[in-house]
Parts: sequence; structure tokens; C-alpha cells
Amino acid sequence: MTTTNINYSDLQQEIRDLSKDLLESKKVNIVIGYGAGPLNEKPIPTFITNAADVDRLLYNEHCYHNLSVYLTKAEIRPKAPWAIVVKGCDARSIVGLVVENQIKREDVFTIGMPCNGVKIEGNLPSKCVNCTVKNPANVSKVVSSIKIDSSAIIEQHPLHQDMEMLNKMSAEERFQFWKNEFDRCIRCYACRQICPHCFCNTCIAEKSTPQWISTTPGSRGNFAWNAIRAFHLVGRCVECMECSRSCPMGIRLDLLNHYLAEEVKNSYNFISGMDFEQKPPLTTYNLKDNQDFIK
Amino acid sequence: MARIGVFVCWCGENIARTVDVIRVAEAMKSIPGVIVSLDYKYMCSDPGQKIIKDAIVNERLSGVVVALCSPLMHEKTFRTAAKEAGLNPFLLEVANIREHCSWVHEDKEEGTKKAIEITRSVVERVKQNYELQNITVPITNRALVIGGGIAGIQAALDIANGGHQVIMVERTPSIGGHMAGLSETFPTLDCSQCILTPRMVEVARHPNIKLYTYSEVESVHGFVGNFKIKIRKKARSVDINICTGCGICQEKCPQKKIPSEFECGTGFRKAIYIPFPQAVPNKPVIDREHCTYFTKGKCKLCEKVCGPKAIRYDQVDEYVEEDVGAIVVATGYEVINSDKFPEYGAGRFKDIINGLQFERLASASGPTEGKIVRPSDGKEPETIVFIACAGSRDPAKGIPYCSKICCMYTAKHAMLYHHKIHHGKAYVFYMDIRSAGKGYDEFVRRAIEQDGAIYVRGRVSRIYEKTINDGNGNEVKKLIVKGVDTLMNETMEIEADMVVLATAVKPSPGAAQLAQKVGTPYNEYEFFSEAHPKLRPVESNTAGVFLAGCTQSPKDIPESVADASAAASKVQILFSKKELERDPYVSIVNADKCFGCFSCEAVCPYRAISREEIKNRKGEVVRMVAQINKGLCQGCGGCISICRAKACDLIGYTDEQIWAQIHSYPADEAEIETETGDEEEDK
Amino acid sequence: MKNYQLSAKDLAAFFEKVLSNNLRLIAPIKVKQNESQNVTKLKNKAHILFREIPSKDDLKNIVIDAYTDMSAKEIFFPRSEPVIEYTNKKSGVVIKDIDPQAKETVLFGARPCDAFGFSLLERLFSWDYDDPFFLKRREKTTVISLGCTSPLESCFCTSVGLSPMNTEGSDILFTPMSNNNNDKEDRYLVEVITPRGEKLIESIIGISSDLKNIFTEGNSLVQAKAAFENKVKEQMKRKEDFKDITEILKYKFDDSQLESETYRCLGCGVCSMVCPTCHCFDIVDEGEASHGYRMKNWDSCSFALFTKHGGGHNPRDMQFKRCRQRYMHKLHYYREKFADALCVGCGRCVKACPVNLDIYSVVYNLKKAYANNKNKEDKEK
Amino acid sequence: MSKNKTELKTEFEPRIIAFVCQWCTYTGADLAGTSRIQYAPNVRIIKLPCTGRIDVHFILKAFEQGADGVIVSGCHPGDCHYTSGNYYARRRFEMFKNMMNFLGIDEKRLQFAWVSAAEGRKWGSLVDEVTNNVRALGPFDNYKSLKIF
Repeated sequence: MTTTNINYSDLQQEIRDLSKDLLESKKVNIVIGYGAGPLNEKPIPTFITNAADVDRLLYNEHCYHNLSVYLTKAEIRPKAPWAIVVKGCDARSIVGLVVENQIKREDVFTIGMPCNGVKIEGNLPSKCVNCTVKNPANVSKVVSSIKIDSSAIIEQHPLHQDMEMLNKMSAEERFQFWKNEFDRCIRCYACRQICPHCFCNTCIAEKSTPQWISTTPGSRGNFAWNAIRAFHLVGRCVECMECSRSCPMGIRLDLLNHYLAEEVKNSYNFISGMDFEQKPPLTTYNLKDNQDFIK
Repeated sequence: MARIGVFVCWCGENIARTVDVIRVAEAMKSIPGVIVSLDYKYMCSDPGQKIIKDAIVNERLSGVVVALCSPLMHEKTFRTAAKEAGLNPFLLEVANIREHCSWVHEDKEEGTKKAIEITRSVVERVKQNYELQNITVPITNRALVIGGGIAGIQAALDIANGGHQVIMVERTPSIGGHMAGLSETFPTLDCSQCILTPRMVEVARHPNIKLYTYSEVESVHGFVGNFKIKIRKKARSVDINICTGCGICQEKCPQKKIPSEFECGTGFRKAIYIPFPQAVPNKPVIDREHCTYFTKGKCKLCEKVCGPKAIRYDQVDEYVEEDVGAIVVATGYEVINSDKFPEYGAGRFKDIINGLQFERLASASGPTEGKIVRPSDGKEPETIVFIACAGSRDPAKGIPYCSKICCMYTAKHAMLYHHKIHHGKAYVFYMDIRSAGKGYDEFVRRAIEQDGAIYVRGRVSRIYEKTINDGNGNEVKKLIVKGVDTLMNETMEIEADMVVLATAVKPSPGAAQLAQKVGTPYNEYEFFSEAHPKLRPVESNTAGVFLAGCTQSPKDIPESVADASAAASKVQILFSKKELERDPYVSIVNADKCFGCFSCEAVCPYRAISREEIKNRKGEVVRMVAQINKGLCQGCGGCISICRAKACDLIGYTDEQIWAQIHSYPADEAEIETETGDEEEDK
Repeated sequence: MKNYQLSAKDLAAFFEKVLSNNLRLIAPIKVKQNESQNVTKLKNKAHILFREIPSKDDLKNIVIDAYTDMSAKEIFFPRSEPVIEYTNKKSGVVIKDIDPQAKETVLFGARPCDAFGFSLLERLFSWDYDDPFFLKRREKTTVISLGCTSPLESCFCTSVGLSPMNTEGSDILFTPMSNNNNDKEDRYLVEVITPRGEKLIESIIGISSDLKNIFTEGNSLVQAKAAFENKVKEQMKRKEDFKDITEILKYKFDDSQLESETYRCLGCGVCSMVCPTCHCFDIVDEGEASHGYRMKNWDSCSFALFTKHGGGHNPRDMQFKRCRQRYMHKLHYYREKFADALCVGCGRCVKACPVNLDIYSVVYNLKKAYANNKNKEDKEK
Repeated sequence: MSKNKTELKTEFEPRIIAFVCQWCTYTGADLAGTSRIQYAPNVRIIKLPCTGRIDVHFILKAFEQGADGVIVSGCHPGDCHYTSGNYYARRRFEMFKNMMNFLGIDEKRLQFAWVSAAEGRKWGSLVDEVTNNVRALGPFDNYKSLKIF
């Protein structure tokens, strides 16, 4: 039966039970989930290695982190096989990681959570408004039997207004808009470190022979860095919008990612992280690809 | 610190006329690292090269930039010169200031400024070069010849006689190509089959030649010295090892009225047929579209009459893999279709034929045993009009080039017609007679003076059919040819019995697809592009792929044979060494930086990237990284631009070199020369 | 030093006078998602940042009550600045030192914790080498800090020995007060702390100026302020005293607790960039062969490449070692050398951290764990 | 239109950087030379093995170095000497062009083209056209305003 309200304490209990038997049966070495954080209402990523303290795991509507970023971190990668609590959007990242050979499908036990939208600082983020993966796909086990009725009227994508704002601008105004945004960048690289698909061990931004991207947080370096970071995620970004949330300077990375994701969907009919068999669009080609922009 | 030598060439006045070479050489002196910078009238000449060699030795240069014509022309020349002087050849780069600068800009001021910036960018690039050695790759001493015409045959024989294995692939059931269909050949009028058939037999019998007829090249992978060819052997429905070639099946086959490709439509063949009597292999093939058994499921007459029981209805296409070191493309030509000429009745009039059809009529083994008769009523034509340049040299028809062979074979046709029908009148409408070979012009003069061919310098505007009575009461269809004689400057109208169009020559159908399979460029008419029109006419830009005969451009038989022998000698040069030296432009992977996403493996067109396991001391696999097979990698660089962390780089076009080139173009308007002039500021 | 009183409505006049004395005024303003565009439907993550207030009509943008996302450290130690400029001329390489061109500035709106942070940085930047870039700018700037009346949930300045209204580090302290401490604060107690503050106040209410009367006598409010300060201190949620944490950390270097506490750290540099006391910087040459600059940019010990050696070895290869270094440096190494912890308890890193890694709760847990096994040891004895 | 040195350079001369593949477009430009086709002198050619090698960093770095326009050109689809280099490049360029347009870079400043080894004339007219387009747009002040600090 489909519903729109979720009983979080049921889900929380099911996660705990599932984690307990996964750990006891040695099927996984570590369970990556959400736990209580220092500031209330802000759960934090928690890592459980022995079955005794599964009760530290909790689940509520504030669990917005995309935990799949941890699977490629040096401390956690050797602890495979892992179990990980994933919502629909996070599950898409897992698919992305498997497609790009960072993790093996059989190494990760994904605990799929039905989700009707999380709360970030009390608000429903833009990614949840038209979410199409409320019932997670490609997961090892969907936690509860309830199905979220995702047939809710798909209102206009919340970023639509901002996108229209940008499209109506002239090239000059758009450039000034993005220059102002990127000038605020302090190059703390939170957008890179929190992105599950930024798993290079040395990033291009840290390459100095030759230096393609100036490391100085000036307008030239920031423009190049933000452009290249967005471009490296074309056809790979699952729009979990963690980068835009964690940017301390509030740079509108969500607009940039959303635009590129739409472009990839329209041009190559490809939505990232939906299918284990589909290769990222830029690593394949089609003889009838559009080339009317080429003279 | 780099010790760079810059050598600017005048190229006579090709460069010096629109680029102030002295100023260019002067401007280079200001670049940090440039030790010597001078100009010379002919840098590519021996004295010119000597200047460079001496400078390398005396100034202990660590890098050389030669600013002259395109690297495609003289990069090899100067790199060998540098090698002789003891400098690693890959520390020398060429700056293209002729084709890309002096020849395309008249304004000397702009030209000089541009030449300075181009040369400077190459100087900055050379600073990033490092010593490289050519990669040696083992060569398979076997050659593939695509196409069994005279060019293919000649190339195959030469290579085979040179002691190397040859694989010949011919699309039609027999080798021989168009030459097998000719009657006599100019300028000696010796019979085409008589000079060709011995060569065809020699090919069939040659121990070094493996012949695949009725087969096509399916795919070509690998690179020079190591091609992997996949050949599709189309089903002949006859087992050629058992078949004795007696021909009974051909006699008995009920299907009679199938237009024969070999006869170009002037004659017919059966459903099971041997294309022409001297075919090699002289074994039949079943045309499955027309054979009643394959179309309606009954008959099987040929199986019944076949003595050795060689018929195989169930035979299917077979794929064969062959490893070869070189490929000679000799796919020959085709003439354009007559329906391109609506003004000449576009194939509606049966008595308008093209050159190849006339050859079949004149050929002793042709459908009319050599008697020249009108296809419509079989009568001997009293008057024939030959039209040269039918389609050739005619941009409106999309073929602006000259097909080269039509003037000669049209004169031959006029001569043959006169020998066979003494009282016949032959008109030849021509624009210019191109008879530039040995004994060619004398041949045309003989056709005019001894054989009475009437050469009219002009074009034919229209041909239409008209029925008139021939004076003794019966109705006869005549072709009214309306033309003009520009020398006498009068229009003409000829009642002709037959018209022969010397239609234009174009590459054989499917040439473009084959070029894409082999990976060689071709031009807009689908002729294969040679590496250099004057200096490397039989090589293509793809290493290991050579061109022979009309596949490159229209040629007559002597030229095709010469081409084929030239291509064969190029193959011999390649096979003369046990291993092949390849330029070292391959991609290299930094295993530290590679994070194993293998997008590079997906984009590599040569499947040169494999997965390598990195193990820790305990032998457990810690991670997987990409590994590049130096032999297969062709240096296209696809893997580098797809790699996000730049874990791989392309030798010869490294990120550093390109970064240096981009950076050499001054960010602000700081003129390079003002840098030289800055002494005044400091004083 | 002297105390004054300034009514809230005269604050704007005060700023105008600062501007008219052509001093550069820097104060916190609200930076919308993009200055030119309207706020989008979604709650817009607006940011309060320190910006220069160029003219009178920008004064209305100054935000008094909110807390800034970035500390004011950037005024003295900018995120990037050139230190030398090189030009490659024919005659050789010309190197030019770059002067920080510090301008006479008034920094308004720093919090007492920020201000104390400046004094921590000043000690460091004048310890063995006088860093001109920081010191010149600090000399030319008068720091007017604003007392905190409603500290955030993430603030813990009392734990490191500070208070929402302490004076050390700032030149002048404005404390919002009300005559009886229940209704709205309508005036400021202006405590002038340093001679530099004195000089500024003199220039504002100097003999010739027409603003002589806006600063009335302020000693009467001093007791009220002390009481107000204690009241605010009580309201704070986080009051654990970290006086003896330096001792505890001595034993905690190899303790796995630090590892499990900081397991979720992603290694971005947000905490260092927003922190008022982080001062590590990276030197990199930017430009091309013919002309360029040697840049001094902010760096962070949580970056993976921070301690990567040329040969590829990295002593801090795991992320928890980098977090450990952050805590050790702030609460142990610095305190041993300069008596005060290099953390002012502003809580910005807690708010900004994408995974809410919280220095306060890590230290709190360490202290509790240390206390538990201490009395376990006592029990065994 | 030769200008003497002293005359102040009034009208703006765009600087175009061209990344070309060595098999087709570079040879096409050579052909333009051998056929003496005259075209605008504002282009500076950088030779690369294939359009598949052309990286988005090059284009950004070219703009940072003060280029007012960038041309990227290679073999026609199907002609690539490495069989598929230009197919991958085509997708990459389309996404990059769209992103740059979204970031406010005028599309006319970044022109992609297929110029084969036989199309010397097309190369000449391509350079002329891009030069005129960029001259009309004026210097790329936006990107030049992006200073190092």
C-alpha cells in the first residue's frame, strides 16, 4: 500500500535489527549509518563495527548526508564488505561508484530507505521536491514494506525559477552572476571532498606540472576550478546536492549541476546512477550525436 | 638551462617575401634559453643542414627549432640531420611559418608578427621536450592486397617474388578486374587477356600467395607491422577444392537471362556461372538472388549434373582472421552510370553504350565474338559517334577532374571499329586530346590519319532517336547527334547508328567504407588520399597502408603497374627490417595517480589499455590501475582527455608542452619585440 | 581605560563620522545569494560577511545582531595576497617586494572571541619573525568588537577562558545594554581598551567635531554590564571548562578514541578557512615565464597533501591524524608556547562542517573518558 | 591594409587560438597554404594528434592567456585516423559549449569545426568568419578581468 507519511521509529528499528544480524553473521565488517550528533536535529554519519552498539544508529527526516562518499575513503575502503544506509538518491551514487569500478557490487550491502524528502535546516531541499527515486532502486534490501506514493503532482522543478532567471539574462549578465558567485570561493574544497564521485587520489586542482588551475583563490583560479569541477561530473552527478549544501560560501552549485544533468538527459537521454549496465555518456558515443554546433 | 638553437629559413622567397625572416631570427634571441638564432636562404639544402649540424656540435645545443615549411614536409629530414650531429631527433621541432603564415598573408608586418609568435611557441614547446627513442615493434612479414585487378596482381606478384607471404582478397568471383574485360590495349593493341591471363595464373599458382576470391575485408585492427584482418568469405555454394571447372552445371542451368556484370550488361550469364572463360579460379559460383533453388526452393539441376558432386547449397559465409604487416589497397575504378546524361537520352536508347561495353563488343570472347553490332537490332553500325569527356572535367556533373584514360581508349575504339568495319565512319567529339604517354600521340595520329577517324573539336549538345527509311524502303532507327565544331565554328548534325560515351572514372563502389575500415583519409570523390602528391604518391598517411592503381586516382594500365611495383617495393622496405621502428608517441600511465575508473579503457580505439593489479607486500590486490600496451597504442590521446586526474600523458604531446605553447602567446599585448627593445628602457 | 555610553540611534552618526575622517569602515553585511538578484523561492542561504562599507548610503546594510559566517581574520590575513612580483627581462629577473598597503581602517562588528583571536595571531606573527603583512594591517586597524547578548548553540567561549563580553584583543568594546535589564537594549557601553581605541574616539569626538555630545559618560553602566555578562554566560548551553585539556591531550595522541571521534571527517578545509585563529598558508608561484607573482594563500592541515613529502611519503596519511593535528595544535602545542588555547570557542567550524565534526564535543568526550579511566585507576590502587 | 608602426592601434585585432588535429585540419591548413588562400592572420595554430586529445583545460587556459576566440577543429566523423577520436570529442565539446554558454561565455567565441585534409578553402573561410565574429564582439574583457588575485 502506498502512503506519504513514514513512521521513522519503525524504520530506525528495522535498520538496527538488520545491522545486528549483518554484523553478527560477519556478512559485513562495518555498517555506515546515521547517529546522534552534537547539535540536536543534526544527525551525523556513524560507523558501527561491532553488533553491540547498533543502537547508536538512528533514522529520521534530518538524515540528509549522502553516505556513499565514505566508501572510497582510505580508512573505510579496506574494511569491505560494508553495509550502508541509503536513500534513493544515495543509491544512485552507489550505482555510479560500481559503474566506475571503485567498488564491487557484491562488496556493498545497501539498506534502501523509502524517503519522502529530508529536511535541511527545516526546509525541504530542491532535490526532494520532484524526487523520482522515493522508493530506492538497485539496492540489496528495501527496509520496509511500505511504498511511498511518488505520484504526487510533479510541480515545477524548484530550481526552474532560478534557471529561468539565468536563461533570461544576457551572456554578459550571466557571466557577472557566476563571477560574483565564484569570487566568493575560498577553495576549501568541501564541494570536492563531500562528493561521492570525486574519488581521485590527487585532484587536477593540485597538479602543478603544469598548473591548469591556479591554486590561488582569485577570480581566475576560482572560475577555472568551479568550471572544471562541474565539467568532470557531467553525466556522473546524481544531483544529491551535498556540494551545494556544504559550500560555506553558499555558491549556487546546485544550479550548475542541475543544468548539466538536464543537458545530459536531453542530449543523450541518460540519467546517471540508474542502471548498472549503462556507461557514463562521455565514455561512449553514438554515430547520430548532435553536431549542428559544429561547422 | 636549455640551450636552444633557432634556424629561420627564407625558402628562397616563399617565406622571405611576406615575412621579415631577419627580424624573426632577431626576436628569438630575446627568449631566455635561446643561444643561437640565425636565418639562411635554403635551410633544407645540404649547406643549410650543415649549418644546423655545426651549431649543434659547436654550441652543444639541447634543443633545435627550425622555422620553415610544414613539419609534414621536412620534419624527418631535419630530425635525421640532428641525429647525425648527435642530438636526439625528438629534441628538434619544426615551426610552420610558410603554409600557415607567409603563403596565406600578404601584409609583411602582420606576417612577421605571426611568424615570431609561431616560432616562439615552438621554442617554448621544445624546452619541454625530452630525449626519446623510437619504439621497436616486431613485424609480420605478410602483406594483404585488397583488390585483384592488374594493380593488385602486380603488387602481389612483386611482394611474393620478394619472398614474402601475400594474402589477396578479391570481391568478385575471379581476379582480373576491368582489364580482363578489355579487347586490346593501347598503344600496342596487344590483346588484353593475352598479357593478363598468364599473370592471373601466376598469382593462382604462386606458393607465397593465398587467394581469397568472392571475399571482402570485414575489419582491420592493429597498426603497421601488426594488422589483424578479418575477411568474410562469401558463400560460393560450390566446393572449389573438388570442382574440376568442367562447366556442365553452367550449360545446364535453366536461368538464362541474368545480365552479366563482367559483360557490363551487353551479355547474359546463368545462375551458376564462371564470369569469363579465363577466370582464375576457374570455378563457378551460384548467384543466390537469381538461382531458382534459392528463390523458389526447387530445381537443384546443377547438383544433379555435377560429376564430382561439388555443389554445396548449405554453404554459409565464413570469417577468417589473418595477421599481416602491410596493406596494399588496389580496389581499382568504376565508370559513372550513363543515367547521369539526360541530354544524351540517359540510357533510354539501347545504342548509346559506354567505353567498357564497347570493349565487350570488340572482344573476341565477348557476347558478339568481336563483331561490333548495334545492341538494338544487331546490325553493323555505319556511323559511330564517340564522345570523349562524358562527365569528366565537368563540375556541373560533380566531376571536375580529368579521367586521363578516355582519350587513349576512345582513339583505340575508333581504330578497332575501322579494322572491323572498313567502310564505317567514326566521329570523335573531344575537348583536348591528352596522349602524353610513350608512343601515345603517334597512336592517336595513326587513328586519325590511317584509320580515318574524324576528330571534331567540340561538344555534343543533344542526342535523340529518329526513324528514317534508309533509301531501300525499310524503316531504321537512327541516333541524331547534334554537336558543334568549334574549330570550323559551325554546328553539326550526324545521323549515327551508335554512340559510345567515354564516361568518367570514379573509385569502385564502397571505397569510402573500406577507407574508414582501414583508417586512411580519402578525398571528396572517395579516391584514397596519398601521403604527399609528389614525394610519397603510393603511401597513405596511415603507416603500413599503401595505394596502387586507380584507387588513388584515374590511371592507365602502365601507370597502375608502375604504381603497384612502387607499392610493392615500399612493402619490401618495411619488411626488410626484422622489427619496425615506430615513433615513440604513446601514452604512459602514472600508477600513483590512477584511481582505476577505466574510462580510458572504454575510449581506447586500439584496445591498448589493460588492467594491472597493484599488490601489497602480502600479495593481496590493493587496487587496480590502467596499463598501456606500448605496441598497440597509436598515440591518439583519447585516454588523456577522458582522465580526470591526468594520471596519463602522451609522449610527444605532453600536457607540459601544450601548456608551454598556450602560454607562449603573450597574455597582454606585450609585444615580444618590445622585450628585446627593453635595453633602451634600462639605460 | 575610559568608558562611554552611546545610544543605539547615534550609531549611524558614529559611522558617518568614521567615513568622513576617510577611514576605511569594514562591517558585517548580508551577502544575498547574488547581490543583483532577488531571493529565490527557497530559503536562501544568505551569508553574513565582513565587507568594506564604501559610502554613507551603504550604512543601512550593516547587520548588527547576526553572527558572521567567516571570521574577520581575513582583514589582516587575506585568503590570498602576493608577496613578491617577478619580471623576466632581458637583463635578468627583476624581483619586487609587495607592500601590503595597509589603510587606516575601522573594523566594526567583530565578536569578542574574534578580537581575542587577533591577539592570538598577533602573538604568533610576531613570535620569531615579524610578519609585515599581518602586523602592518593590524597596526592600521582599530577593532571595535560587539559584545554577544544571545550566543548561539554552537558557542563555547567560556570553555576556553573567554566570555561573551571580554575585552582582550579589541581596541574598543561596544556592549549593547538597556537601562534596566529587561526591556530592549537601546544603548551601548563603549569601553575603550587600547590607546589605538582612545585615538579613534578622540578623533571622533575631538574638540572641533560636532559629535562631542553623543558619547556620554559610561562608568555607570559598568556594574550593570558585569551582571549582564554573567547572565548571558549562564544562558550558554556549552559551559564545560577545558582548562586542563592540554594535560589530557598529552596522553591521548595514540588513543583510538580520537580516531573513532573523527572517523567522519571528509578532509575538506572549511574548518580552517572559517576559523578566526587558523593561520597556515601555502606559497605558490603563479603567472608565466615572463611575469608573475609569488602568492601566499590560505591552507589547511586537513588537506591530504598538506604534509605530503616530495618523495611521496605522508606522515599524516590517514584523515584522523590530520584532525588530531588540528586539535593538538590548537589546544596543546599553541597553549604550551603562548599560554592560551588557539581556539576562541566561536563555534564557526561546528556550524560550517558538512558532517558537523565538533571540537567541543570531541574534547568533552576525551575529558570524560580520561576522567572515567582515571577514577578506574584510582579504584584499582 | 598595412599599418605603420607609429599609428596608434585603434581598431581591435582579435587573437584566435586554434587547436587542430594533425591528420586532417593541420594538413587542410597546409593545403590552404599551398593553394595560397589568403585569410585573416589572427589565428595561432597548436597541433595535436586528434580532437580526442583536445582537453577542456586547453580551451580555458587559452582564454586565460588572453585569447579572444578559440577554434577547435579536426577530422569529419568517420574520417578520424584513430577511428573514434572525434566521436568522443563531439560529445565532450557539446557539453563543454553548453556549460560555457551557461556560465556566460558567448558561443561565437568558441567555434568547433570539421575541416578535412582536402578542405583548404573551408579552413580559410572558417578563420575569416571566426575572426570577424570575434572582432564584432570586441575584446574578451570578461575573461581578461579574471585576474590571478
